[in-house]
Amino acid sequence: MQTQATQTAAIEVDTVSKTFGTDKALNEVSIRIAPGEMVALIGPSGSGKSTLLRHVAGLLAGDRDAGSVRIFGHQVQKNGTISPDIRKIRAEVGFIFQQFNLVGRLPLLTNVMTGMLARVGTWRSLLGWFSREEKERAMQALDCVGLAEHATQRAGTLSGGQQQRAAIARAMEQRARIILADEPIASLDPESARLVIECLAALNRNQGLTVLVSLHQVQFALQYCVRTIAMKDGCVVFDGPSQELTPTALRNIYGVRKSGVDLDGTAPLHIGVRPEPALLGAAA
Amino acid sequence: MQTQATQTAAIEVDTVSKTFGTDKALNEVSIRIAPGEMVALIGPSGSGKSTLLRHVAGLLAGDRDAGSVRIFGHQVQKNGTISPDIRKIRAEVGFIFQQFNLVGRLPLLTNVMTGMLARVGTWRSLLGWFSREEKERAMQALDCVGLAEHATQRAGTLSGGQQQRAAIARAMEQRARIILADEPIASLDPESARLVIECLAALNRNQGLTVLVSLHQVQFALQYCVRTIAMKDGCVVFDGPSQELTPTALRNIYGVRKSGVDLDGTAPLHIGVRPEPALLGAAA
Amino acid sequence: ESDPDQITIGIIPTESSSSAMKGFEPFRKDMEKALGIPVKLFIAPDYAGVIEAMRFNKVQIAWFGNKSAIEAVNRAGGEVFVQTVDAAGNPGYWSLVVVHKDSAYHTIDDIIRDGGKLTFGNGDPNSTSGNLIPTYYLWGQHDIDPLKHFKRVRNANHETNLMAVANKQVDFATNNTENWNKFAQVHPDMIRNVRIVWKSPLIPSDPMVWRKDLPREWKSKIKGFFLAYGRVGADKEKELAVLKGMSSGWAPFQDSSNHQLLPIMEINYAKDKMKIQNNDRMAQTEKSQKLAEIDAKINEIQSYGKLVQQFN
Amino acid sequence: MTAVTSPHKIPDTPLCRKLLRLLAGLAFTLVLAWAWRGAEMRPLDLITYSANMAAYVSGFLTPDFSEWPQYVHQTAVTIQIAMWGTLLAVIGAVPLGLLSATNVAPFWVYQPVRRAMDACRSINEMIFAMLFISAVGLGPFAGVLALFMHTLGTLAKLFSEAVEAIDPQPVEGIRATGANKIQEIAYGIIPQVVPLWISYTLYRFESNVRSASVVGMVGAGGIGMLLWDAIRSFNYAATAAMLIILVAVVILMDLGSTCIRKRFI
Amino acid sequence: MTAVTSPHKIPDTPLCRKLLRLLAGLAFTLVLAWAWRGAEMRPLDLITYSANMAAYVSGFLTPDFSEWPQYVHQTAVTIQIAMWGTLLAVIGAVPLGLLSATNVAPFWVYQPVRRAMDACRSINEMIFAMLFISAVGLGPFAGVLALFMHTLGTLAKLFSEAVEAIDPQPVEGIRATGANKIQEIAYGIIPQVVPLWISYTLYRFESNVRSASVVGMVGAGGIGMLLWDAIRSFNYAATAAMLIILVAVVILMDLGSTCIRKRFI
Ligand SMILES: Nc1ncnc2c1ncn2[C@@H]1O[C@H](COP(=O)(O)OP(=O)(O)OP(=O)(O)O)[C@@H](O)[C@H]1O
Ligand SMILES: Nc1ncnc2c1ncn2[C@@H]1O[C@H](COP(=O)(O)OP(=O)(O)OP(=O)(O)O)[C@@H](O)[C@H]1O
Ligand SMILES: [Mg+2]
Ligand SMILES: [Mg+2]
Repeated sequence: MQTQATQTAAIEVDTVSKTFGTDKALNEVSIRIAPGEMVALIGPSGSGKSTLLRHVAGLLAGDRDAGSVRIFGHQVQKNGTISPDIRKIRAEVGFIFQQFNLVGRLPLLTNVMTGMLARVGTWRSLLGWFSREEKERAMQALDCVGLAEHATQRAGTLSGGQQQRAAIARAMEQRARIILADEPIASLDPESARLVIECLAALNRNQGLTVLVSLHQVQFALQYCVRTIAMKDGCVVFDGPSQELTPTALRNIYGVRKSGVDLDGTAPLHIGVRPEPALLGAAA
Repeated sequence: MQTQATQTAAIEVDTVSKTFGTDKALNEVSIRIAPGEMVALIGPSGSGKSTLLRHVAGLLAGDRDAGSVRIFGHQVQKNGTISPDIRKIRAEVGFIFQQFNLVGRLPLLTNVMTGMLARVGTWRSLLGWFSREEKERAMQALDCVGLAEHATQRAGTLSGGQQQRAAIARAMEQRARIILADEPIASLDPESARLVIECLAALNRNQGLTVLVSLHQVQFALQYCVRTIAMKDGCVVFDGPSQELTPTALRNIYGVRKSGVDLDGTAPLHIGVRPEPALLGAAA
Repeated sequence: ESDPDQITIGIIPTESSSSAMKGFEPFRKDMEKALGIPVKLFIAPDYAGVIEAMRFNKVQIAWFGNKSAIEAVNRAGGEVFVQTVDAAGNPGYWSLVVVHKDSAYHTIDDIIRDGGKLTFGNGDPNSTSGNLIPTYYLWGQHDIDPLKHFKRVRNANHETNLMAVANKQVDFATNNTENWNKFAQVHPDMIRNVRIVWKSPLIPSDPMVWRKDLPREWKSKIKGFFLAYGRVGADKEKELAVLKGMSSGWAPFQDSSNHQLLPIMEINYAKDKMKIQNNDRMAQTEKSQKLAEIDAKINEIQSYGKLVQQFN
Repeated sequence: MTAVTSPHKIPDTPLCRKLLRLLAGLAFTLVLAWAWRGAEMRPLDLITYSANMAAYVSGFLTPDFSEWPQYVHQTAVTIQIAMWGTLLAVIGAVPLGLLSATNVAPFWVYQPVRRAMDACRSINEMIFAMLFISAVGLGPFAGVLALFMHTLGTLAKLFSEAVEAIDPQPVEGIRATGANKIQEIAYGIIPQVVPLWISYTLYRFESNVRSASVVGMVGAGGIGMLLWDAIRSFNYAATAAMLIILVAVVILMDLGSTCIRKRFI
Repeated sequence: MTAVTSPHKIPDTPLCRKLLRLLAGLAFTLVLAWAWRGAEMRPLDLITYSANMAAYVSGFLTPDFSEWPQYVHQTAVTIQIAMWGTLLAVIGAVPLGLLSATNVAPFWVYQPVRRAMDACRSINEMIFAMLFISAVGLGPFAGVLALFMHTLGTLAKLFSEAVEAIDPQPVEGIRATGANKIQEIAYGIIPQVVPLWISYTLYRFESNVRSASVVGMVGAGGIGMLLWDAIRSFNYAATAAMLIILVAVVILMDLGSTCIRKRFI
C-alpha cells in the first residue's frame, strides 16, 4: 500500500477556478501533495484558502469549464461536476472547518461520534445505536482534546476554543488518511494550539497521514511544516520549502492588499469618536 | 470630562460569579479598569474570558446572590439582575464578538450600519432610512478594514477573516467610549492582526478609549497592552503589568489543564488509524 | 343477494338538527332486537357522504330529505319504503317567505313589483324549502330570474336568513315552518320581528330509503318493523314515546314509495328548465334539445301521476 | 470540579431520566391504543374494498369545463376575499406573533397574547362570520373579517414559533450595539425569520382561497361553495374541473412562494 | 477586480432593479385595489353597527354547560380521530417533506413531490372523505383517512420549507465526514428543524381537532358537529359552553407544544 500510494499524489488540484458573482475566489489553482506530506497553507484573509480546501473535499464545485481535483488518484470533481462516489472519498478525508460547523443542538459526544458515520451502517446510525466501544473511542478523543467533562453539553454552548477542539476531535474520530484543517488553531490558546499542531505532526510522522493545514500564525508553519503553499487573491503565489519564506517573501504575500489599508500604520482606521460622549458624560 | 472620568473606574466588576449547570464559568471575579487603559485578557480555552466580557456588556446576568458590574459608575447588573437602562450604557460599549455575531442574511454594509442604531431614531432605522453621510461613514469603516468592495455581499458568505473584520467595523461604527474585544484577531493573518490591534491601540492612545481585549497570542498582549489580566477556570489568576508575565507565569496559566492532556507532547492524541484504508487501498 | 350480517342506518337530519343520536338510540336497540342482527347508526349533517356510502353498500337504510332521496334513488340504488309523520300528524311541512315586521310589504306580489329595490336572502341551493319550492312556485310561475329581478341575492342557510331579516339586512328571505318553530322556541323575542308573507303548498315529509337490492325477506322484515313500531304490540306505548323523542317528534311511520318523490322531482326538473332558459351562453340548438329532454321527463312524471290517480 | 474523572467514562443518562422517558413512551403508546379503538381503525378494508375507491374515482376522470367562465370568476372572488383577509391578518400577526414569542416578550405579555390567539383560532369561523354579518351584513366583507380573525390566530402562533427557533447570536450582536428592542427585532430577528414568515403567509393565503365554508356562508359565493354544490349534487365532472382549477391555483401560489422565499434564504 | 474603486463610494442599487421593485410595488397595489373592490370593503360599517355586534356577542355571555358530558365525550372522539390522522400524516410528511425541499432533493424529485402535495392540500377534504367512505364505510376511520390526506399535504409543505431555511454549515460538517445522504439528514438537518416540525405537527393536530366538517361528514360525530348544530339552532348558550371547552383544549395543546419544543430549542 505504501509503495502504491507514493506513485499517485495524495491531493492533486489541477487548474481549478471558482467565481462568486464577478469575484474570482480561486484563479487556476494547481497544487500537488504527495502522500505523507504535511503542508501549510497561508495567505491573507479572503485569499481563498477555505475555498480551496472545500474544493479538495468536494464540498464545493469549481467553475464549469476548468479544472479537476483528485485524491489518491480518485476523481473528486472535474469541470465543475462533483463525482458521484464522492462519499467514499470524503470518508478518507478529515475536515476541520474554520467555523467548526458543529451541530449546535446536539450534545458534544454525539457531534464527535458523527465522525464515524461513514463506518457505521445507515440503520444503526439512524437509530443512534452506537456500540460501547465506539462511545469509548469518542470519549477518548474528547479526553485528548481536554473536553471529556463537557461530553453531554450542547455543542452550541461551548466556548470558542472548546468548539474548535470539538471539531478537531470529530475529524480525528474519522480516522482518515488525509486531514484538511482550516485554521484549526485560530481560537486556541498557545498551549492548546501547540498541542493540536503537534498532534497533527505526530499523525503525519507516525502514521503517514497527509496533512494540509491553513494557518495564520506563520511561525507554526515554519516550525512544523516542511513545505508551505501561499495564496493571494485566489492565486498560488508561493509553493516550496518553508525555510525559503524569508521576511521579504512574507511581506510580499501579506503586504499589498486589495484595498486601501496601508501597512505603515501611520494612518490606522480613521474613524472618529464623538466629541462629547453625551449620555454618560452628562449623567456622571 | 477627562478629570471626572478618572475618578470613577471605566469598568468595575465586583465578585461576579456565573454557574452553568454545575460548572462555575466565573468564580468571584473582580476587576477594575481605569478610563483610558488598554488591558489584555488572556487565559486557556474555556477559562471564562468570553463569559466575563459578556457580563461586562450586560448581555449575560451573573448568579443571583453575588456581584455587580459598573461602567463609568453606571450599574450594568447587580445580583443577577440587569439594570433597566442598560441600553444607554451598551451604546457606549463597543463589543467585538468571538463568533462575530453578524446577521448572515443582511448585506455587509447594513451589518456595519447596525453599529449606529443607538444614535439613529427608532423610526428611521425601522424604515432603513440612513442618511448619505451615515452610509459614507459606514463605507469608510469598511474601507479601513479592507472590505469596501464587499459592501453588498451577504455577511454569511464572507470568509472567516472578513467576517471578523466586519464585526470590528461594526463596533468601530458605534463610536463607543469602551471597546470590549473578544479575540478580535483570531481569524486574521499576521498583517491584518497587527493592523487591527494597532488601530485599537491608536484609539486608546489618541482618543482615550478604554479597551479590554481578550487574546490568545500572548506576544500581542506583551507588545501593545501595559496591563494584562489572566484567567483560569473562571478565576482571575494574574492581574498586573504585562512585563511581569514571565515564561514561568505563562506556563502556570496555560500549563496544567482541567483534564488529562499532558504538556510534554510525548503522548499526543492516541487515536489510531485504521490498519487497512479499505476503500482507497482496494480500489487504487 | 346474501343475507346482510349487519344493518347500517344513515341519518341526515332534514334541516338543521341536533341530538339526533340520543333520540334514535332506543329505536336502534328495538330494531336490533327485532331483526336479530347488529344495527349501527351514523348521523351525518350532510347527505353526500351517506349517499356515496349507500351506493357502495356501506349503508343499507337512510333517512333523507325529499331532494336527497331523489339522489339516493337515482344514484345509489335506493328506494323509498316508509315516510315519517310529525307528532302533530302533519303529513309534511311548508316553505315560507318572511319579511321584517315593519316591512311595507304584505304580499308576494308587492315584493315582486318592487323587486329592483330589494335584497333577497335566498336559501341554500340544495334546500328544498329554502330554494327549490320558492323558485318553482314564486319565481318560476312569474317568469322571474331572481338574480336579475332583485337588486341583490344572497344565498345562505335558513338560520342566517332569518337572522338577516330580523336585523333588516335583507328585505325578505325564504324559510320553512320547521325552522321557524325552532327559532321561535330559542329566540321568542326575535321571532316577533319577523312576519310571514307567503306559505307554500305542502311539502311531503321525509322518506326513509333502503337499498333496493336488500333480500326480499329482509325487506319485509324491515318494513314490517317500521310500520308496526308504535302501532301494534305490547310495547306500543313505549314505542310511541320513543318516536316522540326522535327528531322534532314523530308519530308512527307511514307506508310510502318512490311515488312520494314525484312532485319534488317535477319541481326539480322545472328548476333545471329555468336554469337552462336563463343560460345566455348556451347555444340555441343545444338549449332547445335539452329543454325538450326535460319536457319529456316532466311529461312522463305527469302522465304517471295521472295514471296513479286513475287507479286510486 | 477539581475532582479528576476517570478517563473515557461514557456519560450515562441518569436513571430518573431514563425512567421518565420510559414512562412517557408508555403513556404515549397507551393513548395511541385508546385512540386506535376510538377511531375504529381497520386498515385492511382499504385493500379489500379498493375496487369501490376505483369506482368512485372513475367519476372524476372526465372533467367538464363547460362552465369555466363561472369557475374562473368565482375563483377570482375567493382570491379577492382571501387576499384582504390574509393581508389584514399578517399586519396584525407580525406584532402579535412577536409579542407571543418567549424570547422576545416577558412572561406577563406573551402568556395573555398567546391565549388570546388560541381563542382566535379555536372559535369557529362561522361564529365570527355571523358576528360580522350582524354588523356589515351579508357579503364578501363579512367573509374578509371572519377569515382575518381566524388567520390572525394561526399566523401569530406560527410566526412566534419561528421566532423562538432563531439563532440568538446575531440578535446578541445587535443588542450589544445599544439598539433598542424594536431595532433588535428589525435587524436581528426579522432577517432570520423572513423566509419562514413568507412561507406561512402564502400557505394561509392559499388555504383561505381553498376554504369553502366561510365565504359561502356569508353569501359571497366563491369557488369553494360552487365546488361544494357540485359535490353535493354528485356532479363529479364539474367537480373534477373545479379541482383542476384549484390545484392549478395552488400550484401557482406554491411556485410564487418558492420564488419569493428564494430571495430571502 | 484589480481596478481600484474610489474609496467610500456607496454601492448603488442598479437602476433596472430599482425599476423592477417599483413595478412590483405598483402591481401589488393594483391587485390589492382590485381585491378591495371585489371584497366590498366598508370598514366604517364595523363602527357604525358595533351595537349589533355587541347584541350578538351578548348571546354568548351565559354559557350553558348542562350537556357537558356529551361535549366532553365528543371532544374525546375528535381527539382520537385527529390523533391518528395527524400521526399517519407526520409519518408520511417526514420523508415527503424532505423530498420536496430544494436543498435536499434534486429538481426531478422535489418538483413532482411538491406538486403531489399541492394536490393533496387543494383537493377538498370532503372528496377524500367520500372516497374513503366508499371503501371503509361511514365512521371515524374514514375521517382519519381524510384528515390524513389533507394534513399530509400541509405538513409536507411546512416541513420542507423549514428544511429550506436551515443553516447549511452544520450539514456541511456532517457531509465532510463521508456520511451518506440519510445520515446527513438525520444528524445535520433534523436537529435544526425539530422544534419547528413539532410546532407544525401540534398545530395541525389542534386544527384537526377543531375541524368540524370531515369528522361530522363521515358520521363520526365530534365536537365540531355538535358545535355546528348549536350554532345553526341559535343555541348560543350551548355554543358558548362548547367554545369554552374547545378553547381550553387548544390552550392545553399550545402549552404542551411549548413544553415539548422547549426541550429541543
Ligand atoms: N450557555 C452555556 N451553557 C453551558 N455552559 C457554558 C455556556 N456558555 C459557556 N459555558 C461554559 O463556560 C466555560 C467558559 O466559557 P467561555 O466561553 O467564557 O470561555 P473562553 O475563556 O472564552 O474560552 P475560549 O478561549 O475557548 O473562547 C466553558 O467551559 C463553557 O463550556
Ligand atoms: N458563498 C460565497 N459567495 C460569495 N463570495 C464568497 C462566498 N464564499 C467565499 N466568498 C468570497 O471568496 C473569497 C475567498 O474566501 P475564502 O473563505 O476562501 O478566504 P480565506 O482565504 O479562507 O480567508 P480567511 O483567512 O479570512 O478565512 C472572499 O473574498 C469571500 O468573500
Ligand atoms: Mg477561511
Ligand atoms: Mg471565548
